[in-house]
Amino acid sequence: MSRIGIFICHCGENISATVDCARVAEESGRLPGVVHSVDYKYMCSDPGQRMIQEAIREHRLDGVVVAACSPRMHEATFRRTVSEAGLNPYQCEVANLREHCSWVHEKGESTTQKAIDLVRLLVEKVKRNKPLLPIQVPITKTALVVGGGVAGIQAAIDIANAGHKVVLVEKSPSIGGHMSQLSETFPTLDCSQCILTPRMVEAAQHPNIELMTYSEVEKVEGFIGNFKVTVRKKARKVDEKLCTGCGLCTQKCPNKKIPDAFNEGLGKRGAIYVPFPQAVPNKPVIDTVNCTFFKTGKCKVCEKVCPTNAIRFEQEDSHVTLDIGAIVLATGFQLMKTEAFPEYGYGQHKDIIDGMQFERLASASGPTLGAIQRPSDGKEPGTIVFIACSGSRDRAKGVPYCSKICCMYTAKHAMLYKHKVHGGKAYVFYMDIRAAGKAYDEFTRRAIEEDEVSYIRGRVSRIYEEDGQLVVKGVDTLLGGMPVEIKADMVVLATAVQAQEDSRALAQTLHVSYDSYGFFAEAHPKLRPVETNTAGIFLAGACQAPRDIPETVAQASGAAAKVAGLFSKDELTREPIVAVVNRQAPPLFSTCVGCFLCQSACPYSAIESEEIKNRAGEVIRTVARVNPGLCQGCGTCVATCRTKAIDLQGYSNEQLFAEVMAL
Amino acid sequence: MNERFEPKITAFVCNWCTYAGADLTGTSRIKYASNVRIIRVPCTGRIDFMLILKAFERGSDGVIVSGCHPNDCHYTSGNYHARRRWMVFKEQLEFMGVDTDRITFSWVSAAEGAKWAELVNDVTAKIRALGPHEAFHALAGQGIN
Amino acid sequence: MRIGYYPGCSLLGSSREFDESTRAVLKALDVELVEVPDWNCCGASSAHVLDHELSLALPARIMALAEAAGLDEILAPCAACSNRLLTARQELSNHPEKRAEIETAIGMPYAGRVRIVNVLEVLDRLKDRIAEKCVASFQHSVACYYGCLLVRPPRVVDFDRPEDPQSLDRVMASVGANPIDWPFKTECCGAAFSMTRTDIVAKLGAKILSGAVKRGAEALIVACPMCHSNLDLRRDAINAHLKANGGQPSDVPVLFVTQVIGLALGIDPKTLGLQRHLVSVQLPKAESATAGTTV
Amino acid sequence: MADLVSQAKELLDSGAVQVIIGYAAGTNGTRRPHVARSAAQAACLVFDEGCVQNLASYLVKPEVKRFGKAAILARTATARAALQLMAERQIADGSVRILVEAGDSVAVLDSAEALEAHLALQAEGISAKDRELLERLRAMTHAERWAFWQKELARCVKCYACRNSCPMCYCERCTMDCNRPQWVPVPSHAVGNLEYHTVRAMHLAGRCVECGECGRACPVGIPVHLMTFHAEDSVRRQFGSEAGRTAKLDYALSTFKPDDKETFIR
Repeated sequence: MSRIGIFICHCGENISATVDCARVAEESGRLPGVVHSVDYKYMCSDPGQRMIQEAIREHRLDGVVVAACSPRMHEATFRRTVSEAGLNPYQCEVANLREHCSWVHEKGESTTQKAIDLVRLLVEKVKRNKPLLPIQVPITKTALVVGGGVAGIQAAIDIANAGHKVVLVEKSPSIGGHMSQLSETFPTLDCSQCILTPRMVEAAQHPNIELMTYSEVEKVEGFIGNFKVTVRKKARKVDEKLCTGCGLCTQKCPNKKIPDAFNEGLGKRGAIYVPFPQAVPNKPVIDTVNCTFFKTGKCKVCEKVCPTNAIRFEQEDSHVTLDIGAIVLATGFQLMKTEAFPEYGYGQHKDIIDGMQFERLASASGPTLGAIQRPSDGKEPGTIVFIACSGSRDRAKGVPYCSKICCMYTAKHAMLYKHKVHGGKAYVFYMDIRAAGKAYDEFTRRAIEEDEVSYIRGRVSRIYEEDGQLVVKGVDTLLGGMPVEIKADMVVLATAVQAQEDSRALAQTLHVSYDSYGFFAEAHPKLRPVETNTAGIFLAGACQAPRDIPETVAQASGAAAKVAGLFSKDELTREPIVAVVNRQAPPLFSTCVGCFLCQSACPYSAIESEEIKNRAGEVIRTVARVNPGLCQGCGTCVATCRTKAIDLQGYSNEQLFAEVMAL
Repeated sequence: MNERFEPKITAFVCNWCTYAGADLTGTSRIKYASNVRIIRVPCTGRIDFMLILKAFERGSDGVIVSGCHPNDCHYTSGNYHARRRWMVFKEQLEFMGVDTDRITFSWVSAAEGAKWAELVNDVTAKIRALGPHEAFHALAGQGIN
Repeated sequence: MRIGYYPGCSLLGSSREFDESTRAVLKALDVELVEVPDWNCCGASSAHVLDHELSLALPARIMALAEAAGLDEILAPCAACSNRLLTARQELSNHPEKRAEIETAIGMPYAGRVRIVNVLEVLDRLKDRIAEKCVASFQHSVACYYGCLLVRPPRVVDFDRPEDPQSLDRVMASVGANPIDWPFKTECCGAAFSMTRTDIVAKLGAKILSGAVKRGAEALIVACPMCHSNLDLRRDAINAHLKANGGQPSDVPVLFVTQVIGLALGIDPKTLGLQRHLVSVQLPKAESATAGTTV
Repeated sequence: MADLVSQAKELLDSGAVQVIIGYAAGTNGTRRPHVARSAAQAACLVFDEGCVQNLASYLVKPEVKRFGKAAILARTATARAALQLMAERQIADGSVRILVEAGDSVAVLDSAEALEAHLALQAEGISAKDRELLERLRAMTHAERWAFWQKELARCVKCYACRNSCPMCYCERCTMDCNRPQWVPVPSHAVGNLEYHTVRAMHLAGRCVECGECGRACPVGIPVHLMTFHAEDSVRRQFGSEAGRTAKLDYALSTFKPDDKETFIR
């Protein structure tokens, strides 16, 4: 016979105002198996908790029901309380008399009756609770950082400085990401390369960091502390060990007509190339799509000129499997392409460019060496129009959110233009100026007041070409909605920040959730912003939502701190709310018939097959086994199992059945 | 019979969305019918269809099954599995002649406190109009053949 | 093919040629037009700003009459009419609770079964048949001018690409015309200001007209009575505006899409109502014999 | 089927199989299951229109498995059951020879692949009579259907013949026999009967091979097979998959599509 104790909390008057707590205690006390039932003003207070502990000792309780606020609030508190008194924490259940009863119903008999019912259900459940022990999982103290932009670099350095091994995987030939493409950074106008390059070098030379550029994560198995990650190393066609980065091959490559992605198509590069001069590692790759040898079988100029014979035309992609304890996702963002704007000419017009292209034009290391020249004819634009919110905050473009960085970088662009083109005229069309950030508003004010950039509040409906110029048609909503027409030489669209093309596929590979725009979803928007819902996988930077550099770096350090925290212990303790396949006496061994229909139902691939052998080592039967490290305790397998061979600890068939039968 | 019929309603809700949504109803102090008894499970994927039958057997006049919206499952896909199960289960009950108007399936997120109150009120009003679940209660009252 | 037909007021008045050419072309393409019996005003230009219920009831009555006549599609050539019908249809389907109210107002049942199509949708559907029956290809550079109502608001009309529609271009190409690429396809023509603020119409019309002429258009092609009125009827005002602002006046003709198809199908210009235009339809000689029509 | 006996003898004599599960003549022109373990025992094998019983349930019985490698005479439903059993890992691919009708002789299918290819050409097996019954039931009102099934199930004595005859009900310990908790009351009782048959149908949704064996097995003549037919049909209609068509595990109730379309969840 059970010995259950019941503790009814008044929560000040939050519960007792509408529920007759004394009666609940009295009636619940008469339930079979209940040996103790009291009500008290504040159960979660120190005296309240002591009251529970004393009752456990005095009445030798083997189960406790606390009827108070939501278990989502204080279940952990009361479980700790009972465990301090020597009871297994999972022998305690919390009935929700506040959020689900007293706060939502009027005072009266039916409300008290409901409270009594809620307690009764949990009394029946707790009678069938079993003591559970936390699950211990060993931790591999190596972190994987996916993405080598500023977020990934910062996270990798911080984790490495905490004394742990880090593998930094980057899909392009060099780390650096979007930040390495920027000219200057707001609000200080310091050169982006100048502040980023030292960090890139630090990451490359750090003894704890292993750099894997030109590589992609292909498969992730396992669980927190114990991931198995397969990385595909794309063939550079260059032996990295032999290559000294002298650059002779890139100079001699006869095919120099390939649009350069690093320069956003505004410059050209060869078929064997280093993305940019400060690339880390400074080792070239062969672009096999455009390489003359790979297209025609002839050329091999690079091979001939290479002083260390490092060219490897026959090199193939290879796969590496890594043991990883934690993963930081820092895969960044992409900009909406100008092709997405039929009203602005579909990206057909060379002088309508996006923000990143302007960065390259303004960059001292860019295709024009920092001179602002329009792409169509190389002329310096006398009039330039910037359009903020191009695609952002626009439902028709599928981007109802604010891209966050455009207000600031557009102000920066206009400023850089005014500094470089004296006497030039710069206009900015905007919806609102969102310059919340340290020294941000001052920055946009400076653009308007000191650099005399003309800010026009309104949208641009169309841009078309006429007489060799671009006619920008918009409206000035501060002038009573007057139509505005500006004849411009160049237009810069601050296009929307979007999730990476392949973010959904990557999220599926990693079993992390993502929002409807493809950005990775944090575990909690406020309180767990750098964690995902999948234990052991963390987020940094713009892969989660549009972010600027300071935020990205802060979040990367935050994610790194989470990883370091995880790695500070040798073993991880997990909640024992997991599924288990039952075991029976021989000759049955288990009621599991090994149909494995549960396997595809498991969202975590936690169901494995296990062979039961006799003493002679012969397989008697094959049954399912739940890997407690992978299982998250959803119980989908339990409801799928026909023979009830799988059960979920904490929400077992017996427990739920008893609750229902107590209705 | 002057007294208004007060139906007995049982709700099976997932811990992460609907249970939390009902918590929000509480913290928002939105009042709703007190006829509902909530049974908390980790995920809609955990809800065995037998539990619903048992709830009816135990005298429930109506049953609510609710969890995270599609794509919002805390366990990424438990609710999708549950949805398939309900799609078949509902058709099967209909085939057996069971009145499926008495089962309400719903997605209520942790942010939809108001929706939870509305759902409970709607279901309570609907079941009140339908009256006691006589067909099932009569079965439960029958002895062994 | 049998299709309901709702001409609306414009097609009986200022744009009779749109009605005439639509009927002639669809007859030639073996489409039976069944005029909605006892139809009424669609409520365009005033009802929806004055009385919301009326703006639903007027189109609802038209659609209810069509339903009663056993039609499942209504062709409303006037862009304003089709826009009003579509708006009412969508609102009533999104808010079924309003239906009862409207049914009482119009005194007949309304099920919301009838689809509304504009003339471009119908011609686009028939473009293979048009190409087949084309006897005189229309070998001219044309500026396809859609105006605002055919494609906007996209959530209601759900037709073509709202920023850069293509259906008229496709239909024109099917009879051998060369639709030019120009940025004014959906610019505002001034629409209902045709009567009250001719100065605005002149200014906006001048942009569209000169934009088309500059890019080599020999004709503007429209599918909306208001667009036609503003570009044809107000041509003197437009030309005066152009002259006053250093632009080049123009006598480029404005044709309804159905008139062009009619010509291509070999229908007599008079049947198509070409003589009703204020800017006479004079097209430069093309290779095709019948193309250089003068009316 | 002139060559059946000689083919069967050949299979046994060559040692290709140790046992053939087939049919022999019963009383009054009926056909009964017959297990042949020698050429002599194979002499009385028959395979004709009267052979309706789904023999696949014997494939998973340890008593039969013990004999060694088996061959089985299979109509469409038996073949589907065999394939589904392979998908559910109850029999290994290649461990059973499936003998299907091929003109005057039987064709021997010895792999899941061959079975899949064979079944791709076989239509679903619900008889016209059952189809009509199903339609009639579906056309009824709720109350009429309730009355129909209550009347039928009132006769159920819970002998579990329907369960035991089903090739897909191979669990060693059925939910019905589970007593912690006792999901369904043991005795035949109005609630228990309804629950039992609902559980059976739900467990067979997406797994029922539509042989109708359960209906034939019922000693009191309840059309219990209609319930599993309906469940299988429900899966086929809503998710497009069907039991016993592929050896790859594709169980409708443990997979999903994010855009599965339902109309009732609010």
